[in-house]
Amino acid sequence: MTESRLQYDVIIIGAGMAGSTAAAITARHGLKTALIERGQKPGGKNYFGGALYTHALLDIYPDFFEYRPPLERPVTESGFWFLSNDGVVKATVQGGKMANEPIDAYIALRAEFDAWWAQQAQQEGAFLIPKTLVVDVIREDGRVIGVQTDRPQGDVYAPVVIIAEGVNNLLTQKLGLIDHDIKPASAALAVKQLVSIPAKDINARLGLPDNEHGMAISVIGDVSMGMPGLGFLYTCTKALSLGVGVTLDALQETQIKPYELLQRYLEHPVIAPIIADGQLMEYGAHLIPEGGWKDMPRLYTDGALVAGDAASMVNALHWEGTNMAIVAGKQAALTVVEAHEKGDFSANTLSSYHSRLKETFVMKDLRQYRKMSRFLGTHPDFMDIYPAFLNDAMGMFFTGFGKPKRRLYRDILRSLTSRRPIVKVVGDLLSFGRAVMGM
Amino acid sequence: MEKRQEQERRALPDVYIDDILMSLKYFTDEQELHLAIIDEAVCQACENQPCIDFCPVGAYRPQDGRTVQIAVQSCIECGTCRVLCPYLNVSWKNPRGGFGVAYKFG
Amino acid sequence: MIHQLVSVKQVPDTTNIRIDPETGSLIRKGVPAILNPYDAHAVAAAAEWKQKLGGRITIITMGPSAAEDALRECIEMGADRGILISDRKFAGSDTLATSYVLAEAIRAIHAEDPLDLVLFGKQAIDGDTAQVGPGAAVRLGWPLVTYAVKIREIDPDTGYTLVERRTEAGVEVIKTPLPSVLTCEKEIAEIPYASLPQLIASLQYEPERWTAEEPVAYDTAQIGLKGSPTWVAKTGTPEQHQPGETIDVSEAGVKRAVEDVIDKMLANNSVVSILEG
Amino acid sequence: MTRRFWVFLEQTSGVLHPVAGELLGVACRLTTEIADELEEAGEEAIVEGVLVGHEVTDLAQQAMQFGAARVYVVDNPSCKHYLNRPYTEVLTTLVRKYKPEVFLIGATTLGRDLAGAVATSLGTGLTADCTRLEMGTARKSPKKLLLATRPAFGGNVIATIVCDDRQPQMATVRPRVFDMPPCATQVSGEVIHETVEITPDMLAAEVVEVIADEASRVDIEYADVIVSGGKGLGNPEGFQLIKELADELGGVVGASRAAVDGGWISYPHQVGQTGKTVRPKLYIAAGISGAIQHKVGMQDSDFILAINSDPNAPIFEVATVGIVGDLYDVIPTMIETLRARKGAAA
Repeated sequence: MTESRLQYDVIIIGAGMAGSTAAAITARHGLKTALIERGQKPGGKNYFGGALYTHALLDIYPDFFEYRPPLERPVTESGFWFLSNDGVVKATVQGGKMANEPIDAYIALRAEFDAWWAQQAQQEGAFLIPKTLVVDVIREDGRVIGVQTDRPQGDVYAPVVIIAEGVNNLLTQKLGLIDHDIKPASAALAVKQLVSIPAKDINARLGLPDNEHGMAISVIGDVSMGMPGLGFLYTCTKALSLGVGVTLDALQETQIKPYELLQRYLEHPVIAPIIADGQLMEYGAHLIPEGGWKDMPRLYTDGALVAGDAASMVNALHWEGTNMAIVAGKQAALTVVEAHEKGDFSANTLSSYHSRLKETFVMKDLRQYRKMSRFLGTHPDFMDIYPAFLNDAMGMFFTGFGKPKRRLYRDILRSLTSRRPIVKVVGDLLSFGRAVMGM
Repeated sequence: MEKRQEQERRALPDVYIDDILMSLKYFTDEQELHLAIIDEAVCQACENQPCIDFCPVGAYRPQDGRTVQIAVQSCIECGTCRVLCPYLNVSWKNPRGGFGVAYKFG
Repeated sequence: MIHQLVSVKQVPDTTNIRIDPETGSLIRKGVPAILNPYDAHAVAAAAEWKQKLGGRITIITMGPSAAEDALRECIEMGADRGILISDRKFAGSDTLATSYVLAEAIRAIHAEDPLDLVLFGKQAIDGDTAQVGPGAAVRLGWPLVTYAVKIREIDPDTGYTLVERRTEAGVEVIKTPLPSVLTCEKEIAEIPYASLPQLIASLQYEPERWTAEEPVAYDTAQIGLKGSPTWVAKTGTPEQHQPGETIDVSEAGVKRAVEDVIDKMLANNSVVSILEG
Repeated sequence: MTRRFWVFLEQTSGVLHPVAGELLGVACRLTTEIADELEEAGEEAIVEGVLVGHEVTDLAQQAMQFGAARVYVVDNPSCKHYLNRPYTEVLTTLVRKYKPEVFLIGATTLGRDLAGAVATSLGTGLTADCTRLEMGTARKSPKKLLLATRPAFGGNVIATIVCDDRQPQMATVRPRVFDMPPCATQVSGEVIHETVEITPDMLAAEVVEVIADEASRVDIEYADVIVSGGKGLGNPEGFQLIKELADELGGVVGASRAAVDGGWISYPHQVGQTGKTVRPKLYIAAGISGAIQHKVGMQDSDFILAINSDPNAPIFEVATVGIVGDLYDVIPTMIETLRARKGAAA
């Protein structure tokens, strides 16, 4: 075949947050960029809670809000709901810093947002190739020089490839950047239902003044049935996103069907009235890499870089992942631009990706929280006992009228110690603190 | 994991997953299956067959006693089975470009 | 070498359409616009025959600018030329006006590069009317074969094609002269998986745009609302039925539930008449 | 002046399609809905049938039993088997001659092939697959018009469509949407023979072979008992159980679109907006969630039994009786119970 081969300056695999960001930056710097996406459209394979973080979006497009991005509500109230089996203690924050413009986070739906985000990269000059799966990289003398797709005559060449393939990082594994597949202990499965509810009902049920106010809630306790995991609730404009994420090893052990766990959450006496008469718009599930620091692959090799979920860039405690992906995508792209300037795509040159990332919150946070997933794995009661106790305690406190208060406090304490010896409680708190601080 | 009984937990409801899956859009590949059991005998010998429970779309189904079948067309490509199969007995790859689940909202 | 034309439509994917409970109108969000599936298979059939006999495939579609994506998808499958017939003046066209617009376009293309075969999907999934293909055939004065499930043969030398069509009675094999108009079922051909260069070419393809004036000067009395004898007087949502009673197996037990239901069935006059009759 | 309401009398091999009777019933009802206008204007309305074929004149009698006051017969050897162009020519010619106000055609494979061509030839409006027809006022029309209601967007929306400035107002209606009218024993009516010239160029397309096809022969539209399966069967093999129950009840097997799309069973079994409309005496829906597009195809059945393990499945909204449970428990028990009862009765 004498046809000229498909040659680009850079190939980016996966048009998610990391990939489309990287594509926008490389194209902006004049590189001939191919962005390859396996879905019908960017976003078609993506499923998240969730919220996007303004700081990261504005960093890529300073006038982001003027492009009319497809966002749902801004997050004006955020916090925790601690569920017992029939009640809730809410600890949320609104007003104050939450109300400062620009609002720090916006709720979004990925199918629509990612398609738009990729369009911005196309506007910068990147060439989007959808409906195409990259099955392997092409190597020459050990260097990556292109990718092989699943289409006939499907080889594409570039001196450097950014892999943003997502959590199922098979290419990253094939490249030998990590020597093992995801481990059950370091990934969570999140299942979610998007339930359509009229905006005015959402506002009335959740106490939101209008459609320009929204909530991002982490739900702890009864929702995960004792497994290390969290529930969540996000307000879209005319729908609610409700889901549960639990670690894979716990799921395996308990033999609980994820969709039954989710349904149980939706039927919780506190949640059910919020979604009453709602219509299921979409159900889905996705893995979340929670290994963080310890499951991070090597981030570069000769001719290739890895970013986003594929590189385990997720902070499970803070529900952060998309912003890390954006930052990493940008840094990977800048590294590629630099490599093109030098005309050198060796691991040595690309190693600056790692040092660039170290200067960002991504590496700092991932390092700080490196012990968190282990903590939750070894302290399953944290998800169960304390929320139940909290509900009990608050319940007693506010119904204890006509009771000697000394007895009330004693009852409350007993409610805790009957669940867990006080020594262990102190130990839990200490190790939680250490895990958060990264000590 | 230690199970605590002192607080009565609400039971898990029965869920009919196929009805829930009606909310999903798929581009079904009629020509190629992206998911397969490597060795059926391994599944038959598998004690717990956890895949029947952990798959979030219930794509793994018991068939005639101890055989396990995959309803590939309902797969949403999450990867859980690849990671959790105790015998790594699942041949897992992504569907061909353009095929498989296509989230409308995400 | 044959010249085939496929007329396609971009439609909302009706498989998951929902109604806004507040406004009673269709929710467009989350409902992607797709190439009408029957049309996609018609294009696939044309691509198969282009492979066998050589030649060209022209695609036409009438619709808004976004319908360019539908044309690109046809190019991806192997079509050579895509024409978007788009003009505000076409808005409100019913099936009669639409068949006029398409037939005139087909006539113009035929005059420039004679056609052998014109393909339509059997119907569009949004309207399900199945009228535009037959309408266009009548206007062109060309033979029509609806519900085609297989093209057995196209012989440009003798000028005939053999087509199988499905009816209630079975499969009819029709011999019809070229050019003929076919409306196609999905079985007519499998959607091909394009090569990467083909896919890339389709992504970069810029469809031609035709308006109500150029290159065909349409008679404004026959297009848009003016050219459409039918109009929608009102829309609504289907009536809700009164639900009957349900028996829960987990409470009643399978045996009881089944016995109960059979008793209820037998208490119904029309059911008992057939079960015991 | 006479206001003519026409019905196309579809026949194959000398057998009248039941939809013709159903439409004659509808046409008769439509004429009663304009009784006030007729009286005021001193006009009359008449229901007439059009019969095309070869040696089919006998069928005119049947049409009269269902309410046709006059039947136009075009008997031509070229029309023995249906072909689009000669039939279009015949109907177009007759319409131009007699100028009917309303023209109804069954939405069968044949009728749908024909109606679009006839309407286009006449330059008039056609509403396909109507589920409701009535005469009423719309816009500024001085006379009552045909209000044709049909589902769209997969059954999620119903739209009422009118055609006010051209005639005839044409509509197609699927079999079983309307009741068969009572069949009169004593009829009087007129048969008018018409000749329409069929030129050889109209016969350019010809049927060279007919292959009777098992898949096409599934006749669920007129079955008394239908047992349908959906995605809830879990796998294609589930249809064996459905078939077993259908056999036990003397019925046929139907399916939801999801099951057909999944390739579990062939398209002729499909019930719903894009499949067939059915009105059996007994309809059993097993493992079918009840998407709107399915419900519109079966909700007028006399007795609907839904079996589904999800108590919230929309199918229960149209069911006469519902069983919430696993169909793989329920159906075998049902087969067993039916057999036991039959045994006891015998």
